Amino acid sequence: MMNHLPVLQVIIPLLAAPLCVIVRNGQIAGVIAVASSWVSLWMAWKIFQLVQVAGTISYNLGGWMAPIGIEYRIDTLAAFVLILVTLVGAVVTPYAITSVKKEIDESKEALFYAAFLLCLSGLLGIVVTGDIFNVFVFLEISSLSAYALIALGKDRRALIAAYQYLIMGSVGATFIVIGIGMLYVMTGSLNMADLAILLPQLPSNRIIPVAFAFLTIGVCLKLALFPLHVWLPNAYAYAPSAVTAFIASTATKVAIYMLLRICFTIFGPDFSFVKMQLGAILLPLSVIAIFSMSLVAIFQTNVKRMLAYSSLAQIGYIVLGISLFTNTGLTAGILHLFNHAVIKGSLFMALGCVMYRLNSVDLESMRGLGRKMPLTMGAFLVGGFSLIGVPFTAGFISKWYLIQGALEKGLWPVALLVLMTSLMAVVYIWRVVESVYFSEFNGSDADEITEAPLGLLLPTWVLAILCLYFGVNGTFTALAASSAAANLMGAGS
Amino acid sequence: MEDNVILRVATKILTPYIFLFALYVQFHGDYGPGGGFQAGVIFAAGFVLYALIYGLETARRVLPLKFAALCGALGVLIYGGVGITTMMKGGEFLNYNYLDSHNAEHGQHLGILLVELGVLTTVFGVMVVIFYSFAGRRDIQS
Amino acid sequence: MNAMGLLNYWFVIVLMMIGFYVLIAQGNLVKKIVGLNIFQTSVFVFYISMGKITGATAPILDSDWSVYSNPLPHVLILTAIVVGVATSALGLSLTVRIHEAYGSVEEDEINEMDE
Amino acid sequence: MLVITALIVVRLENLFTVAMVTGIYSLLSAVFFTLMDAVDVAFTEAAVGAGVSTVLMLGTLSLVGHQQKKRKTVQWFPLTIVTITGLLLMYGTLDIPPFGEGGNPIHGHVTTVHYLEESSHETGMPNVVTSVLASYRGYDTMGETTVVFTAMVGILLLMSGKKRKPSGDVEGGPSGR
Repeated sequence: MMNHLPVLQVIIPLLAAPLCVIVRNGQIAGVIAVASSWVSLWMAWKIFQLVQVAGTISYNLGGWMAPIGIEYRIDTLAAFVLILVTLVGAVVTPYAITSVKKEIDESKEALFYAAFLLCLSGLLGIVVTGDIFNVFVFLEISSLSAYALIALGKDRRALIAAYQYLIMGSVGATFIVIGIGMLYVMTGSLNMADLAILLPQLPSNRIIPVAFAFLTIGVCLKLALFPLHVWLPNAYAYAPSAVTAFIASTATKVAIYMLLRICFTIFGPDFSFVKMQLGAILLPLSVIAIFSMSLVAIFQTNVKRMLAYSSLAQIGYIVLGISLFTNTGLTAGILHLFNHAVIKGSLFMALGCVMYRLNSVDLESMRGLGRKMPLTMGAFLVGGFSLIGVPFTAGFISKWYLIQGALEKGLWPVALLVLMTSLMAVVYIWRVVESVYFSEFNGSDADEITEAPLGLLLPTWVLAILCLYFGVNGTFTALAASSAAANLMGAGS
Repeated sequence: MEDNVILRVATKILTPYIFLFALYVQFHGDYGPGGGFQAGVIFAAGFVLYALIYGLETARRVLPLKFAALCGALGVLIYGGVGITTMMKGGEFLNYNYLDSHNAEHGQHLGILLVELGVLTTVFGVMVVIFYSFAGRRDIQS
Repeated sequence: MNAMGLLNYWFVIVLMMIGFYVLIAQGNLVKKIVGLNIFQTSVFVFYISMGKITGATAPILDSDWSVYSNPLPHVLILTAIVVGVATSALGLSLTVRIHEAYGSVEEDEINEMDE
Repeated sequence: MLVITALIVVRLENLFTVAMVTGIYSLLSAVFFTLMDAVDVAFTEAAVGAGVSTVLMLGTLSLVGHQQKKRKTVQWFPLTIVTITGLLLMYGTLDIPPFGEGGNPIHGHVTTVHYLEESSHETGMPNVVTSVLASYRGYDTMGETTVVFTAMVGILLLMSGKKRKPSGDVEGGPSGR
């Protein structure tokens, strides 16, 4: 069974989804969802260990050899992202059981879990596959389920947000298809490893750079890099809590993973960064993203929206790390990809607890909540500190690497900017802290507001503790990230 | 439309042929154009025609929404089930060669047949669900 | 032949861009989906064009023929068509829900309502 | 022909007509696919693009109304983006392998050769498209089936159940679900 792990990783949540539809009972579907996401996490861990020992694993679907059939290919980076996605999935599904009861019609619970599992398996499918068209198929599985999940938010603006996301996402996907088509017409291959061999052999031409442009733009739409980010804040702000927590910490991260795959594995670092000067484009964009989005976040009154803008800034950090195009920068990017997912997951889950009790996450209505829901807000505080990058939290480590990477390249203004925007993060997190801890509760139903139920608190704290754990003991993540980075950098040479 | 005798009779005559054609498309896919997806769409089209002429309520009695949704889920399970079976028999996921231990080509045939059946089931179920959802929405709105 | 072939691709690109324009410029939510359909269909045409070999026949093996057009783009596009229709179905159902919630499917009117 | 139909779609404001013209557009592209030897694709496009999509579109329009609001005819910002994208694509196609020639890289790659030469005895099917679809790239097709299933789950989530009215009135029709 062990040699089937790569495919089981995707197939188990994928087949659990129709099971959820068939049982039609919300409770049983919830159990199925939790079970399959935990099994996925376990498998991701096994795969990670296997990759550490045996190097890149390859699995031929249908038994057809690589360029003829579809291949699954897992290297260190893929295994690392697998752990991330399944970890968040495994924490969010139990959380969803409690949170969904409040936010979603009972008759739709089973369908909700089905969509959730489909989203999970779609994301996992993107990560493990070594076939570029297969990426598109699984991208659509995860996106379609994400659109539906976002539209389930209580606010009617959730519908608009989902629609916008659908349009932008489909444009992105179609751009990716155009890019794939151009690669295919020049080489005749869809297999990433095969493409990586064939592309450098081609005589210099005008079509491959265009293909590169389309693929990158398409992926950047998905990962919401400035200025292609307009769909993200509303989608995060109005989606149901469990969905925000899951999508915010995984969907954009998997898109970044796709960017890495395209730039490093398919085109090779020499082409992407030396010939196309991708770094020179991404660097200013990410710097603008970090600065402007942090600024916008400061002025938000809806905390979910605030964190959504902060996510955009954080995506900026990750892309900044990648655009530095050094081992340290890339390590920082991958590390922050992981850490930010954990951080944002815990923050959004804490907000979900607030939502559960208050039905609102406005700064105004959260006044004095620190005394009413100490544990929830404690988790929020841990996540917030980590987001700022306070020492001994996960955020500190990745920012440390990032600054190091920038200094290595002699880009001290960039390093300074990272420090400065961290101060901006202090400002917006402080606004929440001020409202929560330093003002009086002013709701009319003051007595009814109590601590969130254990079913929500426990998963939230799991991620919050991980924020601290990876901050104190960062060897696991840092080693994985740096070996993944070294792997990518070495891929082309 | 429900009172028009000509339409009703014509539908009654046509529907079986549409289903038959769908089956032809399904099984002839090995030799000519066609396959599970197209067959599923045609199947669903035949059913939608029936529903249009005989009314949504009648159609729902013949094929409840729940059942259509079940079809949609079942097809994916059939597809995945074939994959799991090949895995149990010692091959890779979806390696049909292992379906028939003596003759790989037969295995391929069987596998493709089953897989196309899965596609047919899902597509049929999904199309009917979509039709019900859109058509049923009007009752809710008015 | 080359000029003709290039012209073929350029027509496809014009089509794509018409669809793309409808998709991003129109304010009507239904029409955006129409634009998406046209955009995607044109991409399909692009794929199919590159699989064609002049004088070849459809890739259904037969003893009378020896040259077949490339089957792989066909397979990819079959998948993409299905994905496309799934996307537009979901988009349209979202549109219906938006209409129920706002009473309009015009983007600017909806944005005004939420201000 | 395709270009003309597409342009009509842009100009028209009655959405019913737009839906029908889009159907025609799909049919025309199906004809084009047949000319390009892609019979399977043509079949699907005719069934899906012209059939399912049009019906879906009409179903939606009957729910949301069919008259588009009049507005400014040309919007410059999107037009600029579209023009740039289009020019980029055209620039790319300058080096595209010539149309219709058998010596192009995609026809010579090992995958295509394998599909055309080996599939008849590996899978025993004359229709190469079917054997590639269901066997060589069967996993993609499974993904495709899942996409359709996902759309169903999404539509059921969105469209089943009672209409949510702003006033809090939850009474729906007799056949709410």
